[in-house]
Amino acid sequence: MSARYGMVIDLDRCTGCGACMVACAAENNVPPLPARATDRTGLTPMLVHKVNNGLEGAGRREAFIPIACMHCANETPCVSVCPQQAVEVDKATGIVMQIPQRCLGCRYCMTACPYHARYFNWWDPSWPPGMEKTLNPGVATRMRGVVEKCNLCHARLHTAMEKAAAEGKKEIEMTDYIPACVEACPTNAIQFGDLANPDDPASQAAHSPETFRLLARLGTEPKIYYKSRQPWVRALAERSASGHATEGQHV
Amino acid sequence: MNRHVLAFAIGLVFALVAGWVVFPRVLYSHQQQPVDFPHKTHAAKSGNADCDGCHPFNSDGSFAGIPKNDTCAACHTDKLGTSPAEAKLVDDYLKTGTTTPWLVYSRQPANVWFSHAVHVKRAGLACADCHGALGTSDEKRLYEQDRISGYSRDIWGHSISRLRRAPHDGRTMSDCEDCHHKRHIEVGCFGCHQ
Amino acid sequence: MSDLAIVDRRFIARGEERASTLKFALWLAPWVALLAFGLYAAFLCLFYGLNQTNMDNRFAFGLWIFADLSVIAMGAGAFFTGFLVYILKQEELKPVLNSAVVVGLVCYSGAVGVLMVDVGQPLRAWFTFWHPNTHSMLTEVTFCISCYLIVLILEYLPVLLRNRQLQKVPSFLVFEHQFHKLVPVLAAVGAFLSFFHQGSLGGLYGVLRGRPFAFREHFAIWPTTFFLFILSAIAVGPSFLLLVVASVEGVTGKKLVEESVLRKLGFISGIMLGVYVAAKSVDTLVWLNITSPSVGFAPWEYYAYKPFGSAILFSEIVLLGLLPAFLLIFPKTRARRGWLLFAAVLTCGGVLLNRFVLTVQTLALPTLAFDDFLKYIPSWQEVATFSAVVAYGVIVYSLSYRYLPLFGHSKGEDKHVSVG
Amino acid sequence: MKVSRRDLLLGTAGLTAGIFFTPVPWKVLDDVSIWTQNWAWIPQPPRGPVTTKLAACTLCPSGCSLRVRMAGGFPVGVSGSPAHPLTKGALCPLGFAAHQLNWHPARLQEVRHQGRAASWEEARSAFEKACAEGPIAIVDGRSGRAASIVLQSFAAKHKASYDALRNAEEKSLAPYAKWANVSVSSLGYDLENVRTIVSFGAPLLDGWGVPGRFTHLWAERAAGESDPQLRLIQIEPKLSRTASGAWRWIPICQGSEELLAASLASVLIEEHLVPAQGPVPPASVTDAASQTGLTPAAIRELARAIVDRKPVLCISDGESPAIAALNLLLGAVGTPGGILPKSGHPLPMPPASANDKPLRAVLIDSTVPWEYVAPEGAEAFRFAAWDGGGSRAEWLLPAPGFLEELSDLPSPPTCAVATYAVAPNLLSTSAQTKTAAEFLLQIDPTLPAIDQTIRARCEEIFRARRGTVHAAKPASIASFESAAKLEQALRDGGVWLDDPPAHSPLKCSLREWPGNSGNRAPANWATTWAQPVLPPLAAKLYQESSLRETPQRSQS
Repeated sequence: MSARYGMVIDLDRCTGCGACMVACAAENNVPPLPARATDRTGLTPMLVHKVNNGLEGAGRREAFIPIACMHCANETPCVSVCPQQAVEVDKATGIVMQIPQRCLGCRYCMTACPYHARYFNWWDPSWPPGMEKTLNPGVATRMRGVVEKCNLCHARLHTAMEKAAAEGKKEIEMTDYIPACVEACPTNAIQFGDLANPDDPASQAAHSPETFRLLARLGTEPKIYYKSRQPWVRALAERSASGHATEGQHV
Repeated sequence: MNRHVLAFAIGLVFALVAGWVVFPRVLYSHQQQPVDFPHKTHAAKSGNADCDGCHPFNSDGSFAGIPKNDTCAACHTDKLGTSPAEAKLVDDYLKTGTTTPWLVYSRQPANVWFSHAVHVKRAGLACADCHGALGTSDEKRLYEQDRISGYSRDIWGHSISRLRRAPHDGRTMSDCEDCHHKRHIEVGCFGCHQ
Repeated sequence: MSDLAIVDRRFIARGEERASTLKFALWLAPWVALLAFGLYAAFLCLFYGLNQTNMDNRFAFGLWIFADLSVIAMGAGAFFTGFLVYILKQEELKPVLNSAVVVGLVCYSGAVGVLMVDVGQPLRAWFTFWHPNTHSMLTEVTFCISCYLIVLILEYLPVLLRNRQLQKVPSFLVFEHQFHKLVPVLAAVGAFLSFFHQGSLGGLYGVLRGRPFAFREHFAIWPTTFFLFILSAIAVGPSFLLLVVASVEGVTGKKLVEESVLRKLGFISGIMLGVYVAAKSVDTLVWLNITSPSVGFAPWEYYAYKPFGSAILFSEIVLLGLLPAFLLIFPKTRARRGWLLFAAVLTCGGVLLNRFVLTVQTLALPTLAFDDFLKYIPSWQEVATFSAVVAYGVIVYSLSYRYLPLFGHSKGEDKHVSVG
Repeated sequence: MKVSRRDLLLGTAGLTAGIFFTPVPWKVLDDVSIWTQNWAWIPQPPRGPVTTKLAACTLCPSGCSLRVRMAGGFPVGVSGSPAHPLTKGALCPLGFAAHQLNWHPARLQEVRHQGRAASWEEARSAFEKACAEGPIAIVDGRSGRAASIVLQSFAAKHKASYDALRNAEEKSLAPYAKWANVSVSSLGYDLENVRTIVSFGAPLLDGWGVPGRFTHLWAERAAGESDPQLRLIQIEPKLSRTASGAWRWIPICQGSEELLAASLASVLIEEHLVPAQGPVPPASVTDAASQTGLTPAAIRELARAIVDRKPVLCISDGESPAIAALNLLLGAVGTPGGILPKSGHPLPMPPASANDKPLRAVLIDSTVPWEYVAPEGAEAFRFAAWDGGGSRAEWLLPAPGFLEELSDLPSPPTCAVATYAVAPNLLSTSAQTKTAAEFLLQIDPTLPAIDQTIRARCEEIFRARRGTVHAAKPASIASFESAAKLEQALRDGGVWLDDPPAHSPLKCSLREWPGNSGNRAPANWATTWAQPVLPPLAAKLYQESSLRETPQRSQS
């Protein structure tokens, strides 16, 4: 069994509600950080970027681009740089995984990632008294000084694997393994599946012509695909040299 | 000159003794189980010799681990014998309804995902393959805890040098890796980490 | 105070006149204070975590990495001088060899120290040796630097043992004497190791295919920056050594080495700088016209953000590269001490700028179309921690100068001039 | 023999050399790194089996169905239940972290009087005193619940006035209720059959109505299409996320919505785009143009676009008679794809009785404390699980938190089909907390108890023999042999949905075109919050992303 899990995100369907971010944080025991935390020191394994077409007045439009780890399949930038094998591409699933317990916090992988999808624990995690009772079993909390990122809710994969094993199956049911953000999206903008399986709807969607990937020309073969019918969104995401960089998007 | 060698040698020997003999004794703290539990006797008296009589799998495939009080209460509604251990169990825990604070010899840290279902049901390992004779002996084992790492001594194994170990002595990451390697099973980091 | 002065005197080599104890103490005091302050800042970072710094997820590397890269480049004088003296038999450089070793030791140990504060989990740093990822430039750096640090300590040992008091121990004397035979070997090993980690420090950025501003074409397994860093380090090492010696002469008001030695250093620096500038220019042209456009990044975008305009590229290559190279190679300018020092300063500036561009500008530049150009100003904790390294350097060098025969005894017993 | 300095030196050398041939340095090195991986001060999740339970969210009137993962008796994860006929498994961002709310630092732990700790007895005697002196009002932040019946009957018995708070969505339905003389809660929008929606600033894609209901429609029929089946025309000064997702965005000047509505109406009439009926709007296109900032041509063009695809429905943000009148003109009232009365509404509620005498005291039962501001001079008894710190209250009375209260959920606002569900209390409440209903029941035990009301309502539904219960799989009422079975199904997380309404037309009589009602709806929680009591994770993520304007952000 050698799956290649990936996503197809329909940007036209994204209303930027942020449900995916909250669901992701809750699933992965991301702590609420001190008030000093900003959009540059926070922990947002799933982060929705707000972008616009650069026009003013009635012609102006905004769109939202959810960005998690792209799980690059080729020359994965973060894997080759890690000095102590805290990052690796899982052979069985294609998931790019970050092991906080191995990480020494040198942050080299963060400089290597063109999508800024990796986050450093600048603070020790802490919760208001009693709230630690609500932590999700199956996901270990991280300590300060290590890097973390989206790992496609592998805790849910573990649960699915255990279920399969208990039922004497070798393969998991895809219905048992749905990442939190996919489950949370109120417009079903995110399709998740095994891109290596031609019968998987997500795989078919991913390989259809209207999808694209961020910074595809870097050749890292991301496994998160996007689609949009709006040319300006495509232009943005594909980073045509004209680059409608949005000012004031880190207000 | 000899005198110098002697001085050096004394230091050396001192270090070796301290390191090999004293250190392991200092490193681990010793605790008694809240209640002495003779596995062998229970297996005999209760009539179910197989482990899953008291350590079953949950419906969702997860492993129940150490039984809850109600499992004990099934037989020990009241004292059956005269052993002080049983008296303690019944009076202090079963009657008061406080969960017995068993010490788990093979407890792995939170960042480890170990699925009994995968190892027992799919790979078909026997309990004793990892837990040894635990279930078939009445030995009252001490629970030894590493003062620095907080792990049970069973994780590192009882030989401080980890040389010449019993087959199921030690449950460190490299032990898992060795076993997987022997069986040609390839799991990445996330095979066992969470 | 007075008996302290007596002790102090005891350690100073016979026949060496050094500043009075009080004067020396006054000189050290501010540096010690700075060191203490820096250590306090470092403690804050270790105890409370890196939230004490102004680094963030986007600026994951900051002042410290820039400092490390620069400091290690400056320290390159140690291995290169050793290499020149023992492998290429450039005997006339022997007088500066010991201070080259001290400078190297200071730079490398300082860099490693800062690195230990910079990583989030220093207590796990040894995993790199236990589970090394052989594909990572950082692994290469870690291995080489730690090995070379040991080499430097070994090279420093004989210098240390020639202290007046320590020499009283006969076995030490014997040891030091035997040790001499080893020195050329050490020099060779040091040179070898240094080539690699200087290079892999450059590789660190050259391999980042996610950062087209830093990514470079590869030769064999290494990006061009690997070789450029070796060249630039070799070029700047002697210049920095030259500046150190000159400033020591300035502070102590003594003539420590022949002017010719300094000129020699300058000349070597100039030649290497020339080679480096040439290579760097070719590399830049290839990168601007082929490497970067091929992944969809138009080079002009990199320089669209003030103050990081194309001026930075110009000054890196021409103002702080070509110009000092000329000044150092051209005999007339090299002969004039003023020009010599000026050129050395420019050389150091050029390499510093190069390291700055690679570490800081790389991270500031956007990669995604909807990123913006980022700003980062180090926190006082970062600055203080870094300044601690400077203070530490000054202190170690001052002590070594005072109590050890860095430049050989003024009554030139050359045969005893110690090793590098 | 005396030990010389050199002996010690060599001894130490031997010691140091020797120690490296023992486990000490290596084991310690290893253990110390393991220690950094399991720092005692970093909490770790509970161990033990995880069970999944169905429940319902009581944080807002939408009453979304939840799938709650429980471990060790506590909720460790929340997600939407796909069985819910309206939300189809959608939740708002807050829902996904709501299970953390009970441990929110702002959680009310004890009775507080004038900011100081007090006892329930004191609160009770104070309230009884106030009742005796009168007049008092009872404010219900969530009308239509079984608890509301308790509040209402208490009000009725003690000559108090009962006042139901309405959110922006309900307010937008108020004019039709007034004109047709029915209760607001009996009206809803038939969004499923609309083909053109003209939204006057209503945040349709930003937490409006029931999560998932409109967003699903929009995603399936509109998102990204150049010529969508469902045309969404957003008329709003600023580019909101709804405007971004709209088919067309018409930016107009702040507060000129109703004038634009009137001018649109006049264009529709004079261009015979609609059958002329009802009062004639006074507005002229030219002065509308001057005030809205649109050109007259643009307004005429907009009017034609509106009626291009019918049925068309206008939705206002809060109460706006002028926009309601435009809907009347467009024939969007009482017709499919318009405003419909819920058929066979099973939950008769006596109408709210407001009085304008100065109040002695007011009892507020509201989950969002900062929403309602008690009138000056009235002693406020505010029930809340969290202290939003928002508005004044003499008495802060700790109410049960998330999943801690047995409650029931009448049809959510804007829903055109009646629904009914029960929110079970998965968590036991602490001794300190009390609901307003429990408080009043202690004062007057003759009031109808909560579970009695729930049972009565289930029986009513069972008797009506209409609709379907949506659980794991839908089951029609007919398939239940007893009301008790039905109640059990609902208590286990099922949701009853009435059959689609038999379109009984809504008789609205309107004499003249309504003037400009100044009242603006309160903007939603995300854009203006006094002191939000959000799940820490939600608050965190809005702080750590550019997704929403938070107080800190809007300043910077």
